[in-house]
Amino acid sequence: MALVLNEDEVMMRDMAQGFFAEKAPVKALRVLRDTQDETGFDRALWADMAGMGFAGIVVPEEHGGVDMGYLAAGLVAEQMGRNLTASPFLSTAILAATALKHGTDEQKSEWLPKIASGKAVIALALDEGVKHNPRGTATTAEPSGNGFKLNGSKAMVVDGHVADVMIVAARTSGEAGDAEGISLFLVDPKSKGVATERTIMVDSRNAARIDLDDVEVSGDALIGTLDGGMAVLDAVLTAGRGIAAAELLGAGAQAFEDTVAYIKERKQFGQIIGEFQALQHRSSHLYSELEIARSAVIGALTALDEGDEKASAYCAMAKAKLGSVAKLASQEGVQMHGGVGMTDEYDIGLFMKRIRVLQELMGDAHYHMNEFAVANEF
Amino acid sequence: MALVLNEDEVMMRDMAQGFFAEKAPVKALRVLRDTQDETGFDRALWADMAGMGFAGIVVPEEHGGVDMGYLAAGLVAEQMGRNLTASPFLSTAILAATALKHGTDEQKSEWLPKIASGKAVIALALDEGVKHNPRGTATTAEPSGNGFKLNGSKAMVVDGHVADVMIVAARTSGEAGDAEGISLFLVDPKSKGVATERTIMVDSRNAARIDLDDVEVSGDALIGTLDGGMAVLDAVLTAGRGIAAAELLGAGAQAFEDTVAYIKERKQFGQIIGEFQALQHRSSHLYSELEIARSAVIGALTALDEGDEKASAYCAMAKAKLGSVAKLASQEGVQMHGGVGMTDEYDIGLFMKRIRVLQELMGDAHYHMNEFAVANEF
Amino acid sequence: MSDLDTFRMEARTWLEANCPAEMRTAETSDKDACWGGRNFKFKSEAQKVWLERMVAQGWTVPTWPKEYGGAGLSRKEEIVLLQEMKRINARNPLSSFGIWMLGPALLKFGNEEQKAEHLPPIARGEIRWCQGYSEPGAGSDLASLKTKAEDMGDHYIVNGQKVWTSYADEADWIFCLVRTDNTGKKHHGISFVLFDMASEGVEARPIKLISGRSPFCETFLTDVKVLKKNLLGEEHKGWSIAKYLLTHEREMIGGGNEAARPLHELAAGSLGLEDGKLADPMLRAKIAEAEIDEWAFNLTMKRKLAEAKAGASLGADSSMLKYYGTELNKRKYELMMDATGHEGLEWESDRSNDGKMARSWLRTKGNSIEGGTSEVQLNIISKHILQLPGA
Amino acid sequence: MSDLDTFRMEARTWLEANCPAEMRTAETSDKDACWGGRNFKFKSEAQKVWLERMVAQGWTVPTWPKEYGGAGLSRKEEIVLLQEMKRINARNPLSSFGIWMLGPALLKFGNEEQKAEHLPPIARGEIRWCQGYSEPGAGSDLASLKTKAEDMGDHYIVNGQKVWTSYADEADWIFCLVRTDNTGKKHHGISFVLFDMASEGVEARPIKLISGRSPFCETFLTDVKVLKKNLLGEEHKGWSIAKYLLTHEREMIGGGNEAARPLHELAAGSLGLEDGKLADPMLRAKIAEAEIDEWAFNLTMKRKLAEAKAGASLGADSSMLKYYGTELNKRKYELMMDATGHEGLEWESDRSNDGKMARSWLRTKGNSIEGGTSEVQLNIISKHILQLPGA
Repeated sequence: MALVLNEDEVMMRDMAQGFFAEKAPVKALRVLRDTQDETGFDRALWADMAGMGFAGIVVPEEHGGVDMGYLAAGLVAEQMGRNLTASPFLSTAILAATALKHGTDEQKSEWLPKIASGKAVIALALDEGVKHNPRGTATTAEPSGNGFKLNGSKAMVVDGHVADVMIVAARTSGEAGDAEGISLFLVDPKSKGVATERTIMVDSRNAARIDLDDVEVSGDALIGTLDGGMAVLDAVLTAGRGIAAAELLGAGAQAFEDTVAYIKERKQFGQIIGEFQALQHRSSHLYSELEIARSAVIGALTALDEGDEKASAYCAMAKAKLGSVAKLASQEGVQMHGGVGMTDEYDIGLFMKRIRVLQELMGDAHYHMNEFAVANEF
Repeated sequence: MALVLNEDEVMMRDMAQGFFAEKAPVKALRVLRDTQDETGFDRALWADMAGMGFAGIVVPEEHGGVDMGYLAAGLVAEQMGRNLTASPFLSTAILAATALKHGTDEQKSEWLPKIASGKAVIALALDEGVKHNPRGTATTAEPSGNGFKLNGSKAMVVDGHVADVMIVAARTSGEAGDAEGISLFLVDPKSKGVATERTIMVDSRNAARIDLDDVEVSGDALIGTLDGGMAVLDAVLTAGRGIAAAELLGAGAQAFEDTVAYIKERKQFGQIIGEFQALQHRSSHLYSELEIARSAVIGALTALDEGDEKASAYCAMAKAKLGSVAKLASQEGVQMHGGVGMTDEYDIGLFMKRIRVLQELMGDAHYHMNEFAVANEF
Repeated sequence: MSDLDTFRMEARTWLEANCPAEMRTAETSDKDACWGGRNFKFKSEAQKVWLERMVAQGWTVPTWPKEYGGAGLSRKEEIVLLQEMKRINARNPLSSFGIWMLGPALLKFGNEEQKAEHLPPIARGEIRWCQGYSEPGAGSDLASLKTKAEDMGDHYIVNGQKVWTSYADEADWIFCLVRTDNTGKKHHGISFVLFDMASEGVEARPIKLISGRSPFCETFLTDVKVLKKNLLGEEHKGWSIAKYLLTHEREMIGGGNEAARPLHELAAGSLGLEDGKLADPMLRAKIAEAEIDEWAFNLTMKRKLAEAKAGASLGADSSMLKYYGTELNKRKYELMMDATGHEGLEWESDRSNDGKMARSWLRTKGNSIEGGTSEVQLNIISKHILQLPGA
Repeated sequence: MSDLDTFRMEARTWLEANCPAEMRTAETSDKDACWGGRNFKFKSEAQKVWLERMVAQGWTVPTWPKEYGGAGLSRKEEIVLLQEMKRINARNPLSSFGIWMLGPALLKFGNEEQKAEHLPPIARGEIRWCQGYSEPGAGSDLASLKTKAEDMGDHYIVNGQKVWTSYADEADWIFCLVRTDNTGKKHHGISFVLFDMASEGVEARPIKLISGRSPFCETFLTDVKVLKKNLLGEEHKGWSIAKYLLTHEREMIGGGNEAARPLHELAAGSLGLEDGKLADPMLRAKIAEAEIDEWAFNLTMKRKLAEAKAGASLGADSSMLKYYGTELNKRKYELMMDATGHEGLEWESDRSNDGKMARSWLRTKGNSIEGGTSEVQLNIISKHILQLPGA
């Protein structure tokens, strides 16, 4: 496993670094928030990102993507984390693209080019309760005519209120709690019976609740096999967790660097507060945690690209580790900023908010620790 | 609930403080260890402790005790913790005395005066597996003639190899895992079929493994009701946990004070190491934890003396908290002592060893956290 | 029947007769509190009546002398009064930094004229006070404050900037630390002055926090005239008054923030149980740990209070309580956020009561900063309790 | 076939032919290691033969020049050799501080005469070395050492005391830091000298640790004569050599201590499972957390190694690895103790393999002290990586 970036990867990282710092820095998120932007991201930015190849980063070349793999995608996500950039990258370029790679030829031909070109925003409608729990899917899809009829409610659907199409997990057999019996469907949000409510979250980013009331879809809306949706979901969530971990790494590292810069400037008691050994040791501990966390992200995404059989476990472990470490970075960040860390004026609070949401998405640290134990039979 | 010591209690504490510092300081434990003393404690010391009223501290006056209650007993235990004093106080004066207060009039008349006068050492033979688990009792007691026949193995029986009599938990009905169906028996260690092996533990204190092979006891060896031993055990373990917490408080506080004294003297880099802010903050954090822990001990033992219905929960919570805090005190102690903290010459390592054993006895922090959750139905 | 029992019966009778029914319900939000002051608008007639009746009894400030608007009660009588108010669920008639903070300082350090001028309007809820301590460059290191008061004979001219001034935009008067001497050590040359917020040159602007709107303001002082009769205590020696008040504040913050409902109930309600156990076994472990710590911490609050009553001085242990209490509270809110998942992350919706969970969580992050950071408390413990060298 | 492949085949053939069967089994305890030296007693004929054959190949020190007893292999060839040895489970023929520590320093700082005198006996396992660094008053602050070497023309007279000298009671020679100049800053005036432990005035006494017997000694030096030809590097400038070796040591300690068996297997074996889950749900959570950290830490070791191979300097990150690795190892052993309960607490019995669990646990407490304490590593990170002021 190569744990050092190769030339292409270094180039991708540097390109992403320059791009987001210029086009979508933290203040861009502030503007979206303060203007109560209805889309929740900047469509022009998303078009630019597509132009850079970011939207099609895991889409095969035959479908118009650049197919650079998940480690490269992680380098992009890391820079988005550093800049708190709002975009449909996670929902569309990662989750939906990964799902649709498991679709029929027709589905691939229809949607993957639209993803790569930035022309479609696609949302994954999975979670229902307050916590991530794929096996807990209770939304039903009953046979109806040539297709299915969907009923249920989804929450925390990222980019759900602006999606051109949604991928909905629904139960075609079994009961909530079973891994088997879940199927994935492409659902047009404009279909009869779909009610979408944008939910404004603490991080000012996109999420929605979706109610499905006798929503009819045709038989060719099915992605993957009937009742076998969990296999596709596993692949989708593995990728999503790895990329979320990469974004957490970026957000955590930036929060840390902002904090170190702050304590090098701020004076109290006639001293630069960065001179206080207690803060030095806590900073050095956090530095160590972030270095360990970086290895987890690189290792997980490399395993994913290499088709390692443990990739799923590794991405989950990386998500767990980054959830904890980035949270610590934001907590130490606010505390070391002192009073100004509590003000909206400084960015550190925005990092705390985004990190909280990211660590919750697709399973928090506790969830993955538990899954780790289950997978290792203890 | 009075959380401040009254005059009698202050007197008891001061008396115990002077007594143990003079008669059984840490070096006394070293002597017992280095001479490989076969008893594992000093019988003359135990006689002196009885003379001071410590042996009969929870024994009713009518049976020769001073009946000062568990808070007072905790003050004695705290001083024993500070001095790492080896004695049968926990096994005999607390566990056995509490158990026998639930005995028949004959049992009380026979054993309580012997406890109070220091004439009998009594061991509780309860645990069987590697962890504390009263409900897991698998040793059996089958009806046999007018009495019972015991079979099974016990481990970590404190003072088991020098006991004049043992209190053995055995199953008279049900299965390992059931709370019901356990009964307590007085067993003479010299009985046929009892095999006793002293196990030398990391803290150089007494523990034994006891094998029971068709051991016959008469019907009047039963303490409490048949199958209802868990009620007595609950009372015994509640007291034991509260007192062990008090001993942990003493050991943790002494380890902390030794460490603070050390870092006030030791120089490195041309500075007293106690001047380093990182050590100061860790010390101050530990001070805070120890103050919180002290309240837990006083609160738990006061509840026990007042017959509060939550006394059992409180003693378990105190045991959990003290297990964690005293462990932290010993870990920080060794680290802050640096190299010499690793040597047998300094006392801090002895505190680490004793604290490890104490926190394991009668349930470690994890055990009690889990029990706390179960009791609160979550 | 003891005197205290007699007082209890009298209080009970009076409260039953005089506390309006509407004032016997729990406050539903911070907005229900009565803060008084020139510009305060009563939320209801009952709120106004309740304040007036309590003022007439001297019970907004029960232990203050009668001449200053109090009832001259003993501490024990005050406790009885509070118990009786709690018995009928009576609301606090008047929330006031004047009562909680300035009043005790005035009683201890003020001269007769100052007490007579300022205490009765505080007791009656007529004048609302705010506190001008922190400055942009002087947070934890409060004594390095720079707001300057120039001596002009019978008055000072004050220039500078204060920050974290709670409710400065709604208060009538401010008690404020200013520098009257620059030449000595930083703890010297600080003076404690009082002035009207309506004075020319005073401007207060609210600060937006990470948790949203806040009572905190930045306060700009430009050539503000402060009469010397409004100097509390001696000139240049205001630091001792400030310290007296800080200890007060620390005790308030350390213990104040108990969530009403046990964490495990919130979690069980949100996550559900599996085989009687919280569905998230990892969270379950941390909740058990936090609740045991909370129990022990609450016992410690009681123990330290009992020791103080028995004559021991709380001293630097107020720093220990402040440190531990605020850090524990932050931990608890993190666990609540874990337990409430997606729902707890909502920021603006009726469903989430306008993001109450998320905002409360963010707000707790300030607990370990305001009133002296955790780091400052640990320094104090190191120095005053452990007596470590150089601390 | 590449040269490396050719070398691999040659090495494989030679090892198959020359490594005795007995030397292809795992060592069962520290006592099985071959340390060499004047007084070493081989445990078996096979151990002796194996050493002699490897010495003849130059493979006890494969990358050293042939003239000093090595085989002049490249790093890549050395890796191949180690892989081939591992393939047949061959034991390390010679454990030696001379090879691991002094050798690299001699190669870098020694003059021709010194290299010729000392390197070959190290390579052949004839002379066993120990390290005289720490002193009772100079632990973390090593540079404050006081052992004094007085200049007597062609030799020094050394007086002082060393501590934590591993195997001083069994070693033949010592490499030792002494003070040759007292007048400047503490990092100056330190010299790096070599001398025979059989010299008059040298006395070594083993130290008993909290974990029991230990290889560590106190070493007393009384009027020990050290010839100037045994000064390594320049006089007064031994600190740079010491630092070079410390970085070496740090890397060894940081990564060295992996337990062979995953924690969760040990725990499952000891505690058993209930419904497929570890019977102690709290411990289960902590084990999952520690194992995830361990995975990420091991990846970090690999990553930093790969970066170093790619040309980046490890630099102060060796402090990060040492800090994190040792703290993690301590955490793991605490959890092992939790998992093994009463049994893990036994100190002297066959059942417990003479208290192996408890002694190993206690021994790990020294990991974060030896080779530079965790606090020192954090200082180094603060200064050299974060560049915090005053660090």
